[in-house]
Amino acid sequence: MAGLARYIAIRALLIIPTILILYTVVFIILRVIPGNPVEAVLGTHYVPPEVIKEEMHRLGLDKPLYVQYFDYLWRVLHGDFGESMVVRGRPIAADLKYRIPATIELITAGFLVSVLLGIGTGTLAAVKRGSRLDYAMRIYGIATYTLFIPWVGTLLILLFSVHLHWLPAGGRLSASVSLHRITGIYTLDALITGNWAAFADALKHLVLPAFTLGLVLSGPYTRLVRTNLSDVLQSDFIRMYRSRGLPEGKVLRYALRNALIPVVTYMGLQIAILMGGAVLTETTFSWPGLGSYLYQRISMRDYMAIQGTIVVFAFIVGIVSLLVDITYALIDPRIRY
Amino acid sequence: MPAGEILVVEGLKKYFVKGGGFLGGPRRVIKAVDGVSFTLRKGETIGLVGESGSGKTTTGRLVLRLLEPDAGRILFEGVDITHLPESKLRPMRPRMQMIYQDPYWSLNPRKPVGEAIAEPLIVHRLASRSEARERALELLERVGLTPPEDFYWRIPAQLSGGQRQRVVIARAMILKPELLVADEPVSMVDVSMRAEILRLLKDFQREYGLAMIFITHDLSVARLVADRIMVMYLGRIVEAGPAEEVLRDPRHPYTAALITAAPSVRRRRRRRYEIRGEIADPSNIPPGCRFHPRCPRATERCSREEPSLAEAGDGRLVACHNPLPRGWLAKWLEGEGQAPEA
Amino acid sequence: MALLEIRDLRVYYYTLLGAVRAVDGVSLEVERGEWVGVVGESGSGKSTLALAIMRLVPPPGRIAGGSIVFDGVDLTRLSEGEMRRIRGRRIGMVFQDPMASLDPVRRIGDQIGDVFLEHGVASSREEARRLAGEALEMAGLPRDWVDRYPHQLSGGQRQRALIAGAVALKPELLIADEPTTALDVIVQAKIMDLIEELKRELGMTVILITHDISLAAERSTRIAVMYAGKLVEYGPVDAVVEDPLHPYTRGLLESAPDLWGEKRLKGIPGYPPDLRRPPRGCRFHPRCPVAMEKCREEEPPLVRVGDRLVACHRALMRR
Amino acid sequence: MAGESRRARILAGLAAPFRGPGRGLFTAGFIIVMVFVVMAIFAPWIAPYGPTERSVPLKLAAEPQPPSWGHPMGTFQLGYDVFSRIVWGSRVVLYVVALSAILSMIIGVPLGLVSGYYGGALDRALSMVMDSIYAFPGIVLAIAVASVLGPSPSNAAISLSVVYVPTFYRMVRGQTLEIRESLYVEAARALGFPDRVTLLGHILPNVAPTTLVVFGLAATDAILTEAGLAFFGLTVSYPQPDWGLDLRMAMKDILNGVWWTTFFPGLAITLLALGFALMGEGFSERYAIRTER
Amino acid sequence: YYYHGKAAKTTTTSPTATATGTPTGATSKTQTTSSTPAKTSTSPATSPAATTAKGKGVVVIGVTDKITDLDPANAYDFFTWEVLSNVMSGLVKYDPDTGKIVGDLATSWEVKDNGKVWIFHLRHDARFADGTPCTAQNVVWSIERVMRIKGDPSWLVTQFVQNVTALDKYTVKFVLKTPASYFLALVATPPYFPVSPHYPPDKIASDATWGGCGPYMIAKWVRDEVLVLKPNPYYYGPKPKNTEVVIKFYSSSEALRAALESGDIDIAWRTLNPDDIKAFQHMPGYKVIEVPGLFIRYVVIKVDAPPTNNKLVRQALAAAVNRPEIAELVYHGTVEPLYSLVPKGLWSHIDAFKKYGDGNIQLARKLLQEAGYSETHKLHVVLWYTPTHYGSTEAQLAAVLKQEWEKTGMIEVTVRSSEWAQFVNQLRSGQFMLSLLGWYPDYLDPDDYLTPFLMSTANGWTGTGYKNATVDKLLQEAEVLTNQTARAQIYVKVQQILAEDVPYIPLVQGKLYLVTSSKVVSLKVSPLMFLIYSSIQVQS
Ligand SMILES: Nc1ncnc2c1ncn2[C@@H]1O[C@H](COP(=O)(O)OP(=O)(O)OP(=O)(O)O)[C@@H](O)[C@H]1O
Ligand SMILES: Nc1ncnc2c1ncn2[C@@H]1O[C@H](COP(=O)(O)OP(=O)(O)OP(=O)(O)O)[C@@H](O)[C@H]1O
Ligand SMILES: [Mg+2]
Ligand SMILES: [Mg+2]
Repeated sequence: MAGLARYIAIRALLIIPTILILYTVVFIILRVIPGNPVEAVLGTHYVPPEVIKEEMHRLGLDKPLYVQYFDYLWRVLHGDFGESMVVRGRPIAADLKYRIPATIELITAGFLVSVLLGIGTGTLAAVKRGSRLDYAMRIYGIATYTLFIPWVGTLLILLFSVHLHWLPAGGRLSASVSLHRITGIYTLDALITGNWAAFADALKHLVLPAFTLGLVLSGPYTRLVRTNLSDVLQSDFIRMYRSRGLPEGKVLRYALRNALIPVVTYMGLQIAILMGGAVLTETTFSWPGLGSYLYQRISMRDYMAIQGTIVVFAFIVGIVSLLVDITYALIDPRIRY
Repeated sequence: MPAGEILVVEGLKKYFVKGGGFLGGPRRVIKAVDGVSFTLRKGETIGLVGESGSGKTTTGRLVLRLLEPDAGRILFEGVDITHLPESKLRPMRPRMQMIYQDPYWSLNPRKPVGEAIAEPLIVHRLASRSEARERALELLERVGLTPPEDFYWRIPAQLSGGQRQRVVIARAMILKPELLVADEPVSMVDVSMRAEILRLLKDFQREYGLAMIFITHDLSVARLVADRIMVMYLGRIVEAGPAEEVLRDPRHPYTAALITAAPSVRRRRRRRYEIRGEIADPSNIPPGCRFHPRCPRATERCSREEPSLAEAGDGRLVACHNPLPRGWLAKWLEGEGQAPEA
Repeated sequence: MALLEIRDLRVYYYTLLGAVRAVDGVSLEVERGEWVGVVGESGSGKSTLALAIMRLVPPPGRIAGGSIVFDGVDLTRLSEGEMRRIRGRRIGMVFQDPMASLDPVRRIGDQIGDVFLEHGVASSREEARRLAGEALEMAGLPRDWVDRYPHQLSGGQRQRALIAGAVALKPELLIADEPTTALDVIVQAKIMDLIEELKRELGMTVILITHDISLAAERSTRIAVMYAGKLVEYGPVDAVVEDPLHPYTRGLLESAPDLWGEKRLKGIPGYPPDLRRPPRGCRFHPRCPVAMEKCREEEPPLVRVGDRLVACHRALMRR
Repeated sequence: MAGESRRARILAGLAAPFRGPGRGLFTAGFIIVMVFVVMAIFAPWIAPYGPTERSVPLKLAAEPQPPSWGHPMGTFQLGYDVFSRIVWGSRVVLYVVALSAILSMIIGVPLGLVSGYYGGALDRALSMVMDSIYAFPGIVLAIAVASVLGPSPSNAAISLSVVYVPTFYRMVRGQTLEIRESLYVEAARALGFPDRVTLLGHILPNVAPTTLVVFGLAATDAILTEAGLAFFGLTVSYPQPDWGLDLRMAMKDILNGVWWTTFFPGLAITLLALGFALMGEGFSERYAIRTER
Repeated sequence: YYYHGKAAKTTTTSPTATATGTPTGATSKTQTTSSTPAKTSTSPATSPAATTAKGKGVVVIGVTDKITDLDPANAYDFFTWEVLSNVMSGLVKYDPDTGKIVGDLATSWEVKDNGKVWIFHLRHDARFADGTPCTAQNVVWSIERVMRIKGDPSWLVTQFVQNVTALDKYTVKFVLKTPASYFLALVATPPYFPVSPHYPPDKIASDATWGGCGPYMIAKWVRDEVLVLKPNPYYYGPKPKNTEVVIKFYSSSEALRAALESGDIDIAWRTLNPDDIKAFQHMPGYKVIEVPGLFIRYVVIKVDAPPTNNKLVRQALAAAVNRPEIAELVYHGTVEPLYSLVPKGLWSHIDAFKKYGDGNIQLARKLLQEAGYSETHKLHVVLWYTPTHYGSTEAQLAAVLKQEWEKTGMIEVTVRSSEWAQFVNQLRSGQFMLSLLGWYPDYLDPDDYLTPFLMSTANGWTGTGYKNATVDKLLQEAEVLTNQTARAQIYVKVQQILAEDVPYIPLVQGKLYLVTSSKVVSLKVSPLMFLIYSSIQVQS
């Protein structure tokens, strides 16, 4: 177990360079952006130039780039993401704190949907390998991946919100519903407080975005499970199980257990795609998460907000890949750490 | 260096380090080759025999400088090539060639086999493109892939295992090398095909005056081609000598075990010289004599002191504190008495 | 009555490019207590034959005809459920590659334990594990290795664990498909000893599949030689080895290097046929040194010659 | 003789994806992609209206008009013909995607080859950077870069290349590492071949099919990312036609039950992406190449 | 002397904003508020809004706007000002019924020194939400705080006010830098509002909820999610007609619309899509209320670089524009054509651009020919817009303009866009030949629609490069005049010059729309287009 602890510690350390690199890339990109954030905020209102200058000074934007680079880094290390340039005096950390749970709720739900759909379809395909069903599932695996999220989203809204009136077209919670915010993950908060009305409402809001995201991202799982499982089903040890008279159901269970190990690795890669998909999903469904926040702030040139969000994204990527590694190490006895 | 010696190897070592570092898990040092010395004369074939993991392939690759040795010396034609930089080594490479165990993966899967055979001539500017093609066609015919035009443009996937191995041989031979390391060239070839491959190798050897290190785990194959046999165990040579003598009169208990364990149609249900267990993990070599935990003749000394490869008369070398007495095997196989105790 | 009686068995793989006739009209009987060695080149259909007996031929393969009568019951007619009760309990099987034949993510004990639970011998996991420990011991491994994972074992040890699982319920028939090809000679000899010992102790019948005729010859009572999906010769080991009737058997014997045999090696020229389009007549005729006109035209039947079966026009003429 | 065979081999190589396993998928994808390519090339002849031409009387232009004989896919608000804009829009999409895929291939493949073959500090640094970028949501990165450069098709292509260079790099590097350890590369060394010959003659040809598969994957992905960029208005400025942008502009229509203004542009995006995906899939099946996605 | 009436003299009559159920397109000038039933209303039973259960007297308003900063020292956007106007009181305010500036905290005021000194007399019963009395000291402290913090809107104070002092507990005195005829309009803006003494004296408190002494206090504030207002128990004025105002924030107009349809909100305020507004007009159970707008849209033309430095070219562009078509195609009639920079309804407005007509291709072609262009030698122009800042219709506005100009057959238009931040930057540095902009006034006076655009020392931000000494002089004159009629004359003259020189092409004047469920029976909007929360009454 000490081995595992060491392994986790080292993996955790390895997140740092990843975050640093991304931060650097983003920093460079942002600083070559033409456009002055201060002017952008003031917009068409008349503002004397010295006010702009003063504001730039206050925000530290007149310092040399490398100073800004390290200044910000230093502050982030202390949990301070700086102040918004658009909303003066507003700490970015507060915005992030509000939005992170929304994104986490969405991507977790999307993730679950994609994994369940993927494992289901992939298993079907592998078990019925070569059949028409297998072919259909293969097409499913390819085609879902090529769906454009806003398109799927609008079609679902058209069907379930506009025509059937079953589900809301956007947002996270109805105004009529009150919910005590604890974690910010509404379904969870509702459960914690035993607020069933809010739970149902939050879930209703979650269904379409999560399904959209999950459907689109389930394809790779389908394909992965299909190939892995049919490999495993052809492997010698499966024959060994069969030769000992084990029923097919049990054999399939053991096979899945082997086939899903590589799928776990993929989950780590998936996080990037999941978050990318979340940006589009959030926009389509007016979901107040990090993705839509980032997009908004990019157009406002709110450097601090963009930097902060990217660092958080990088953290999420890092933490998820760490979790995946740990899961992997735990479920595969062959891994030595 | 005495005339006629093409290769002299002294105290060769190669340790692989696995793991350690950042995420690698526990650090393990695999002593794949752990002090190997031998000489090879021109036109001679040495059979290098041993169990899986004993370091045969590693030795072969070291000798051709496809791996960097950690210790020891390699003299090729009197030239010390142990630390020769690759640029200096490259012109010498055509003179020493290697044939691999797996004929599929030693051929570029996308290159037509004829091109693969011709390529060395072209790269080393030993022939023009068209001359090289001519030579390649000749060699294809020579190794029995007829009609050669038919085979020239095939890719390896379109050939059977035996045919591929012929291509590999042809490619090595087009450069007329002086030294050949053949790493289990027939172990992945179907039984019925083996004779043909071995015959080809021997023919080329005779023709070019090749010296050859023939690596195999199968003593009965070694017997067919080798003038001398060296038995390797866990990175060391434990016994060496003229082929027939080593096989008929093994002095090291390990050699005896190998010989008596080989199945034979001629001698069915023969007696077996039994040893314990399986070969150790090369990252965890036992102290003293590395064979002692499995040895029926081991004494207390064996667990302390590593025996060195010493002369045992008649050009025989044995690394054992208690070698088996001379000429015991024949009698023992006839069922006379117990295996001699230490 | 023979323990196993195979009649005119045909197993085809129905691929997109045509049916591969991997086993094409094989008849063979195995008496109780025998040790039958099945030899042949790669691709001659040995494994397919073994899998057919277990009714485990993978798709697109199918048993296309013939019967497999085991202890008076035609296995080809059993339901899947009935067949399952025979697998592992009355017929055990050991596979070629011990590295791949164990589930890498489950403990050895659990994998062996399955067989006890499945056939109702053990009623709890604990009991199954205890019995698995005993099985391991029987195969020469420590009892407490039930907790180990396959990757913690060496090749020979894994093969022992596999054998332990295969014989755990003391089956009447053990089919071993090249159990030692991946192992070194010394370990190979020990595994063979183990199978022999178990055979004696449990009164099993053994079918050993190998491409190494020396290995087959060593302990078998009878040898079956396969070529291109056909049984070409079958008979007592001494007779077959000393006086092979079929030219292919002779070729195999002469191309096997033998530490104690001649220091000369012969091969069999040519390559085995494509089993989708086997040659007309005798399948061996393109490679046969003594082929006659008739061999090109007419497929030789498998004929009993003394205590042997052989499928060769030339051999029949000789008698 | 040899020359002829070589030509035959090249032809056979080109025809290879249409034969053997995966040919059905490949051919289907190929047809889909070709349909769009033809559409882009012959847009002026195929599209009944110009991309910004009011195709209905003024009084109908204020509202999207449902599909009809004259307008098989209906019209957008302002009276633009949906079908025509899809036809014209294919030009932008294909231009951006082709340019970005080629750019990222040109940069990613050589870097991956050299990095994987020589290893060392450069390799470690480069992999670290590439892996970090790869682990980051592509569309977010593309949005960031594209909004720096401003909306234009070429800029969108550059932004997409930033995202896909790591994809090519990683795949090629991984393959190179694997092939470098393979016996036939050692064999090349044993034969005394210089690095150049090994790299270009032995490693590159074996990496090439993978590169093509990655190309298919990256193109698929790039189409979707391009649509995403267009969706956020980062490829062209409206009223220039681009599918993603049209979809975005029409999203407000759905609440009024107007489906055709979003449905058809979205369908075009998905179909074209599907075309490339099928080609990639067919190709990878043909050459038995496994991919991460 | 210090009468309410005095105020009337120095300030404006403004377009009166009222709530009416309006038939499509028709601007109603009715002064009546509220209770006019929507023309299309139906029984509440079919309204989805009726299905949600809320507390009695609770009003839920949905917006896509954001509250940037609850601190008036830094807030500088429409919606935040609206909220601040409802939770705080200023010295004066606009009367929603008459549109005139009337006293609020101040009961009366005097102007001295030719408009350089202003003295306000405060009422004695004003209190903050926690019961603390609101005195002259609070007023002075708050305004000085704004001047000290130098937040975004602080120039509205610092540009004009020399100093501010409390003469006694209930008297405040301003000394201005120069006389400003429209000072009362300035005093009605949030930077002049007294804030609770809890605010930090020299720091912005973006999420502060202490508020001021207006009709409401902030009960709950979750950024980007919800703002809940409860009546200020100490408010001196009439009690609000509701017991609670909940403001919900939506990220898109689609979501806002959906929220109204599902009954999540009672009122959808800024900003629904024109399509949605149109849809609601036909939907039973909803009322669409039109608010005449102060918001104007126009094209900025760069006059100091070719080809648009040619007046003929500019006039041609102005002539080709078809405003009714734009209003219909792009905005579905939710805006009105605008023929001047001064919006219709504000005093001194004239339809200066009417002389070019609408979509006057003939004239445009003639002017272009005069300028030397032809069908073969086309005028190439680039039109810039910004895609999100003015809503998603902006791209369509650009598209329609392109169409209209190209209709002349002698113009080729390239449309380009860039994100707001960059747009503003490029705009200021004069990089755009033609660009689309909008303007919302800081204070309600024609001056705020002309000086920032035409005064050469003040119009740098538009990048037009327009400079006309006559205009500069006229505008300066008007600023210090206190006689409205005299000022109006000057502004008319300026508008005529504007139409002649065409540095801008006015396009449309925004109307704002409120869509409410039929449960909402009355509401009022102030002349600044702020929704007056206390006027909203709902039926349960
Ligand atoms: N490149 C390498 N990196 C790490 N370990 C290696 C490497 N090559 C060989 N080894 C290890 O060195 C030991 C000797 O390997 P080698 O291949 O030389 O044995 P061998 O005698 O050829 O065995 P075989 O009969 O299986 O081919 C083995 O334990 C092997 O795992
Ligand atoms: N799943 C399959 N699909 C198609 N053909 C198959 C399949 N499995 C085996 N075959 C073919 O059937 C023939 C017999 O195969 P089988 O594995 O039984 O031979 P074998 O004698 O066991 O060979 P080896 O010594 O290589 O194990 C071969 O030609 C093989 O190519
Ligand atoms: Mg080896
Ligand atoms: Mg087999």
